[in-house]
Amino acid sequence: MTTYIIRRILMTIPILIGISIISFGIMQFAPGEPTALDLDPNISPEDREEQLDEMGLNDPIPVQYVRWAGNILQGELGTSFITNRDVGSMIWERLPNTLVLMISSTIMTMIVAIPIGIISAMRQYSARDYVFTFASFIGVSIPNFWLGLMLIIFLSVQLSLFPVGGVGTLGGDFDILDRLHHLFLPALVLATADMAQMTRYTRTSMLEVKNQDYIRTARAKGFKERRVVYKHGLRNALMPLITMFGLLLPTFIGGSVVVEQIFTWPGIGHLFLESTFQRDYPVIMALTMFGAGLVVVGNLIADILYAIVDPRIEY
Amino acid sequence: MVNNIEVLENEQHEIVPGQENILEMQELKKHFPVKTGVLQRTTGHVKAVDGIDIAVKKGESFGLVGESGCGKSTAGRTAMRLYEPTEGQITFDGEDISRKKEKDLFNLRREMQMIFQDPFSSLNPRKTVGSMLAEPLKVHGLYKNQNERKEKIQEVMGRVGLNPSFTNRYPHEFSGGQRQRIGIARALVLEPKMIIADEPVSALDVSIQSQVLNLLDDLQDEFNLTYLFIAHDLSVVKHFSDRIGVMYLGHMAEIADKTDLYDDPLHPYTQALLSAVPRSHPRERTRERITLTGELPSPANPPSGCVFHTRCPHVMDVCKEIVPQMREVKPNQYVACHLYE
Amino acid sequence: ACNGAEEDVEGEPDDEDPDVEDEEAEGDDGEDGEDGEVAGEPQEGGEIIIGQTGDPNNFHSAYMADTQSTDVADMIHASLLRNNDEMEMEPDIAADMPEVSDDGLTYTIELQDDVYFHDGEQVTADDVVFTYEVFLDEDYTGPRTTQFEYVDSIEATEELEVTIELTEPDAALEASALGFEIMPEHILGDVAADEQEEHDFSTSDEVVGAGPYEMTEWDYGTSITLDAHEDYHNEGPYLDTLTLRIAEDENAVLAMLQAGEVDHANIRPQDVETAEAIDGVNVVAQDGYNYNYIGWNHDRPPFDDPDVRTAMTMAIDREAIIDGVLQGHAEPAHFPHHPMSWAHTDEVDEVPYDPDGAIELLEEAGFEQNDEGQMEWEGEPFSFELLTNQESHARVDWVVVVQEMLADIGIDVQTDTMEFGAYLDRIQTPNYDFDAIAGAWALSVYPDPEPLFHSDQYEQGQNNIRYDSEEFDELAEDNRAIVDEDERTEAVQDAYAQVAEDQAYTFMYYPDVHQAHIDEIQNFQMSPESDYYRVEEWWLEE
Amino acid sequence: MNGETVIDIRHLKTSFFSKKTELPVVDDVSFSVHKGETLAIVGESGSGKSMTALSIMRLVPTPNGEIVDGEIYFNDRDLLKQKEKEMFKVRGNEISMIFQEPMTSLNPVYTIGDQIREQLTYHQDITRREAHQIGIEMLQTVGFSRAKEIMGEYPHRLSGGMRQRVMIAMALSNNPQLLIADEPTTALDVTVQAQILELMQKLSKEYDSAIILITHDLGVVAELAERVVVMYGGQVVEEAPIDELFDDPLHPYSEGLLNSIPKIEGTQDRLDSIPGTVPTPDNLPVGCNFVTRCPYAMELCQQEEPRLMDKDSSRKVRCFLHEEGIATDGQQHRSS
Amino acid sequence: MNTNEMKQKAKSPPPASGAETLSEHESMFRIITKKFFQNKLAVLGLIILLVIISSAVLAPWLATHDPNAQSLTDRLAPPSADNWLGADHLGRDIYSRILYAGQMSLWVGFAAMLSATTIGVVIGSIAGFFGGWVDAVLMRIVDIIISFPSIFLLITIISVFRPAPSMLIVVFGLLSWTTTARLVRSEFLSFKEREFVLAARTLGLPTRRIIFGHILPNAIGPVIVAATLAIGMFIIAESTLSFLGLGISPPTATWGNMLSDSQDLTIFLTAWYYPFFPGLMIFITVLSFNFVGDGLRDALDPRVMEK
Ligand SMILES: Nc1ncnc2c1ncn2[C@@H]1O[C@H](COP(=O)(O)OP(=O)(O)OP(=O)(O)O)[C@@H](O)[C@H]1O
Ligand SMILES: Nc1ncnc2c1ncn2[C@@H]1O[C@H](COP(=O)(O)OP(=O)(O)OP(=O)(O)O)[C@@H](O)[C@H]1O
Ligand SMILES: [Mg+2]
Ligand SMILES: [Mg+2]
Ligand code: NI
Repeated sequence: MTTYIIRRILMTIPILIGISIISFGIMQFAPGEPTALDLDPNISPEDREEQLDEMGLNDPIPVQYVRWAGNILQGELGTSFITNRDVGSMIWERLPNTLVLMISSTIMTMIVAIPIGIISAMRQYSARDYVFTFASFIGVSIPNFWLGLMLIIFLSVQLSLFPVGGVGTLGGDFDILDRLHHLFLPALVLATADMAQMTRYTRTSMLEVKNQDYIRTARAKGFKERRVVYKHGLRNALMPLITMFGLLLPTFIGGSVVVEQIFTWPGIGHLFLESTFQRDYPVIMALTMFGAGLVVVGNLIADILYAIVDPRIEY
Repeated sequence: MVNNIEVLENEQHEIVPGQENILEMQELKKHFPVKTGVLQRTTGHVKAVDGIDIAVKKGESFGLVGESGCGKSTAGRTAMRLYEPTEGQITFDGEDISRKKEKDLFNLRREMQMIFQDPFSSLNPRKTVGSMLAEPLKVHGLYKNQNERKEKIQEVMGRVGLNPSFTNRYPHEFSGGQRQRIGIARALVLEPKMIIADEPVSALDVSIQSQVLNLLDDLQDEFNLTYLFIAHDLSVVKHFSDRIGVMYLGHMAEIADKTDLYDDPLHPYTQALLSAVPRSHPRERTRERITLTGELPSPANPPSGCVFHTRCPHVMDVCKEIVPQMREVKPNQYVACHLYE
Repeated sequence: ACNGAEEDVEGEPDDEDPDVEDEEAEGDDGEDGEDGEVAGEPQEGGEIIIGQTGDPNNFHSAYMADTQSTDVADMIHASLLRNNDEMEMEPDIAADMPEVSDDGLTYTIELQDDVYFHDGEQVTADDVVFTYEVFLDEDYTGPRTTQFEYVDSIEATEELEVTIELTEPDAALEASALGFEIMPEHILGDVAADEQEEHDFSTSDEVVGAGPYEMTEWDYGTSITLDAHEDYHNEGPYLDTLTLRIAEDENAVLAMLQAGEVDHANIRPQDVETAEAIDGVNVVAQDGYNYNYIGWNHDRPPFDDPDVRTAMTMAIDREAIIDGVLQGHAEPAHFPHHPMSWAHTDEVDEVPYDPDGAIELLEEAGFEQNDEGQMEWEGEPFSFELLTNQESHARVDWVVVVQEMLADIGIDVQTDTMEFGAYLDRIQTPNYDFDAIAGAWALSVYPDPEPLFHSDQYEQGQNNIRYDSEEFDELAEDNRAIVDEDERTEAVQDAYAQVAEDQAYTFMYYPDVHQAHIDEIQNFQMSPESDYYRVEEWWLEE
Repeated sequence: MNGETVIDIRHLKTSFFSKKTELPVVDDVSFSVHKGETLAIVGESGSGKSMTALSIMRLVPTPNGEIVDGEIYFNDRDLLKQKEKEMFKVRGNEISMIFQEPMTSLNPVYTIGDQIREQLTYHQDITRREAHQIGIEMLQTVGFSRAKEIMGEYPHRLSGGMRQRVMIAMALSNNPQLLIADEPTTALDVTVQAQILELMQKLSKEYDSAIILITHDLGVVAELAERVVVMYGGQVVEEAPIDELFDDPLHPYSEGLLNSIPKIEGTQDRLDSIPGTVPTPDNLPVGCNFVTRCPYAMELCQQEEPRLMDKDSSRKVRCFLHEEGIATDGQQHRSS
Repeated sequence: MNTNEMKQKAKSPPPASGAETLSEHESMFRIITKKFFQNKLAVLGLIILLVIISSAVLAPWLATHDPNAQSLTDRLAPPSADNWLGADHLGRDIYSRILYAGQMSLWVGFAAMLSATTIGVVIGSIAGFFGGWVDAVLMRIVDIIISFPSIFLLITIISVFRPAPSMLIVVFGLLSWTTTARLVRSEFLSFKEREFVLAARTLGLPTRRIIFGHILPNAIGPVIVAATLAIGMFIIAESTLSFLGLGISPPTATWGNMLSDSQDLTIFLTAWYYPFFPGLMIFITVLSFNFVGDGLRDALDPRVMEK
């Protein structure tokens, strides 16, 4: 097991290198100079060159890449062009917000999708199944941002049921209820599409399991339906979903850009968007790497979990 | 007492002694790399076929039996050059084909054909019977004229007992037995000299099985075919083959004419195998059965010495260390076992 | 500048020039202006939440560049002079306006003796000198150097007296250099000039100033908390705490205002009605100190021809745009500076809306109208690309309207809306690739036509359109150094008039700016120069 | 053979319903099994063998399948009239079932021990520890020498034969009165099959359980069964004691079947075969289900459906050839 | 109940003597269509899509106004006889704009789908058929691309380059082929060992013919399904980018940028019809694509063919 984990971790290295090359490469292709917003337009070309030299922007590209990658490895993500702050700490202070959002969405997704998926599958072709199926189709078809805006307008602005945005009421002490109150809508919006997807997956997975021979065996042993479904079916049906969650991670991160934007949620998605608009390259590169790293790690964890949970996997 | 409806004339395929071999495998080995884990690293080799010698004579039907996973299909497919042999030599019609490149095998493909076990997965579900049969003709440039081609297809279909009007149908519209006939027609359409039949009837219902066996039998006479007939059902092999080879875990245990083999099996494995076959009449129940203990070892990690020694009732010390060689213990009966040394 | 980066502002021709002092502002302006009308004594205490779009970045006077930063810095820092709502300078830390020698080369400034930083240190002449030397330091890489072009030396002649020597007279000095925020020497004194930008002082809530409010907490992306500076040297502050609530955009701020989550917000023209409809909210308007324009690329024929540019202007119905896109919250512009400024003159011909006249003018300039009504230039149907940045909703909208209006006289306009950074890249050297741009200039308190229109300013300056007029160059050159005020005023006005006459730009409009605040806020004041103008004098009714 | 009747099935009919039509897959099936007896059901693929077994367990796949008619008396209770709750006590306890697919019939995520113990504690009032002991004993009974270790293994570590033995151990762990084995050896090699068959023989003697053995392999039947039910197209076409069936099959289908398998003992040069293909429930012919393939088909066979009639005390057949006064003489046909 | 009667119904008359019984002859296409048309939601989706697509194609004839013609005095005018669905913030007719926007939105969706599918099929086939190091390298590339939260890349690329329709299509294509590639690869891996492919090899058929004639037609079902669903996904992606301010430049209407133009509290409160209709179009279109995709999934299920 340990060797499996180690090998699995080693396998992510080429992926991370590939990711870093692409992140870096895109910035190189970007037209114009990253310093456009930062330099005094009035300085002379010589000064400008000097400054570029100073920032290392005139070195050969591979040299720049190696320097950048080396810095990243040392946890030096650089300094933002715009805020002049350490990129690492900029990400770090936003990260908890995004994680809170993503984790609660994940929990929401599971709480809703798994039971509904099971009910749908167990009562395939029933009225309930059709309703849930239809609802999940709506869930995947509705644009995320659209849903978010509609909810803000109706629930927050007009009915004042939820706050318009932000992570909590300003001032005052940490108040868990207030936090949850602020969290609910963004997490819901972020979760919607995945909830719908996940419901479908659970349903499919459960349908597949439902027809397996060992389920028939369990029935033939005289177990009650509940036991058959939840003890013998569910565990098998849920296993592929672990991998699914790994694969959904990128969509969560993607969704967070939109959701954080709508709900003024100060997370990394929001930071990313801001930085792209400001051409804050160190932040963009660091975040792209970071996001990809998160996905890689997420998949790694999913794989390892899967290996732990599924006795059939041998190392 | 109900008798047979009709009894056909006794037929015997004459086997001329010393007749030339059409297919020979010498020291043939096929090892598959074992890739484990998500990493797919090669961590070992499945020795699916680990040095077998088989010579199939022209016009005969050579049966290959053995338990599941002993390497029968692999041997057949390697002989067909669907797999690259790991070691050893394959000679077809006097020509060494073991190292030929795929494109140089083109001509061989006409001469040697294959019938597959699963009538469901061996037919392309998106192609009609007609196009399936026409394709090899086109590729091999036979019957350039479309009408000739059509005629040929109809002829072959008629021959295997398919209504020629079915040319435009898809496989799913046929029953298992009919599909197997399509598979046979496909093998026949190029008029090969030899057919490797990999468990052609084991997926079929009993009553259908006999139809197909009879058909194969008839075709052999008609086209002077040679069969390498792979099966795990010993009754079927016995019925169908002239000579039989018994495989165990990638090795040949025994090769003999069928009567010799069934009347007087020499290898302990053959003996156990034959004794395990359910009798076809309840009165025969009384016979003694040799029950093998233990499980079939994995070909990825075969036992040392004689591969059968872990389950052999007559195991000796020598068996654990030395691999027994094939030797002719009785005329035309070859056995690989230390008991006969 | 009136609000966030999103607004129509493309960085200011000559950068910020915060504040000079006058007497108590009475802030009339604007249609709905009603500030100061409330009777009663100011009450101390209370807290308000202000909706703000985006985080500030930097609080160092030598480095901050965006409006979010300067708006916040205004509350934290104090400067020698500050400007009032009439766009005139008045003393802040300075005890009085500077004493200027007759040759205009020596400025002597006395400081008030009761000015303290938030940490209790007194502000002395040393702090002033320290602040200014950063700009003069050769390692200084920030955006402000032109302001100190003529400064020769700066010295603390007394504990509370500073003397500045110039190489040449500089009329802009008071409005620009003397408006910069004073940094605490006791904190930054040991930090090299080029490291100050990244110092915690500049980028976090560690910032210390002498302004009315002290930053106690900055939760990036969420909020900024400012507490009253008890030892503040001028009037106020009355409000105990100001919280800046950071929101995504004006839309989110408006939603928060509607939901009662913020007490003060900037309002876009198109949202004025919505904001006014909110119970307990008051919307105040005033002229914005900026203008929107279309800049024609003078390097690309036919836009090198003043007649063609004039014809373009004639084809655009600015009144309709103001009514349709800005809900009437703007004034049409005809001149490169704001009417409130002394640089403005009415003695230019206004170009009227006259599409037929435009066609005539174009035909005179060599265009031909073909059978399909298209205008042809050199035998080809004429088409050009109008480029803008996407951050301003209103401008993106009026660009599309202009497209339609020009289509009416047979000219095909392609539009391209880009993100601000990309837009700047595209129009500046070395890329320099555009036919026409739609943009806006925030105006500085000291009107200097040179950086925008002088032919020396092609490459490094902001004359992106490459307006090239000898007359203008002559008039504008070194106007800051003209000692005589009237003479200088005339030179600047004439220079600007030349630009207007040449229609270097098509001037679109001067927008009104609007701010909404809850009714409880008293003595609310507004100025185009800052979003939170004299916030220390606001107070909250019980 | 003359022990008390454990199960008595009468006129069982099970159908699948697709949109408009009813497809009877088990049609008028009757037979009974006695204590200690092994009854084999043979027939080709799709002839309804498994459905008959599942009907007994009342596990016909929902929602399309349904038991339409008939009675199943198990110890004189009609199972078809029992509440579902009662069935939970019957299944896995009084009647056990093993399936054809040893590879997939065990739940892959639980250990063998988990699965055996679960079944034991579910039906009996015993502790986990006791269940564990019984489990080990059962595994030893089915021939595992390393029973203790096997308890902790996951199914995928076992070979097909081992899994099938585990299945048998589980099925027998509650001492069922009836064991239904649905093609228990079809997926296995002959050598392993021999082990399993031997095991079943031994166990049926030891526990005196009734066994219903479903298979399409007449060899297996010959090895193990005492009585045989031959099914074709969802119906029982013949029922006979084993020797009698092999010596003198009455129904033309049974006859064809017996003649079409190659026999290991003798040598035939040509196999007899039944022409045509096995009908599926949606293309059954009118009249006798076998009429299209029957060499003795008469006009009557195409019009009317024969009924299952007693030939003598121990034999039943569904064929007009053997119905008094209808067939002139079956023998004549045969010789022609 | 009379069981005999029931049985009579289920039985068919005996077939002509000697002939082997066969189910009714049906072509592959007929079976798939029949199966598809049994799925009511799928048919509904298809009908809606046909309506939407044809209304986009016929926009020049169906539109009542020039989609870009402004009438600033009609700003945000409510639905009326003149402006059927009201007017937008520049007084343009929403109904006409929606029709034209459909052209662009659908085009972006279709074209992006085509590019993603083409790349995916080619790469997936190569990886699946040849295996070995080719497969390993290609799959690592897939891993890398999949690991990027694609919206980050999308935003970066789009904000750096210009969000022209062609750019969007290319970028969507480049970032989204991986799903198809994986799908095709795994189909190839499974079909490669199928006996009918081995059979094709024993017949001496050339590799090209095996890939394109035998494997691909069998593997294409899931690809079609994925492609159908992808169109919807791309339409949403385009609208999301528009929402973030990175969509196709005005005045070219797409449903996405119509929505983003109307993302304004004031407009929401005073002119609900402006954001409502483009949003509805996106929603209905994507929903229909999902319905159709789901219907295709069932209809193209290879199990239908094989058993
Ligand atoms: N492509 C392959 N890759 C890896 N291992 C293989 C491959 N094909 C076969 N094997 C392994 O080789 C061994 C022999 O397989 P083969 O299919 O030849 O057996 P067989 O005798 O035909 O068995 P069966 O009766 O089940 O068909 C088995 O252990 C099998 O798992
Ligand atoms: N879930 C189902 N839905 C519809 N028809 C079914 C279903 N299960 C079985 N059938 C049909 O019922 C008939 C009888 O099936 P059954 O499984 O009893 O056959 P069997 O005799 O056990 O065959 P085999 O030897 O292949 O196991 C078959 O024609 C089959 O197609
Ligand atoms: Mg095989
Ligand atoms: Mg069955
Ligand atoms: Ni401003």
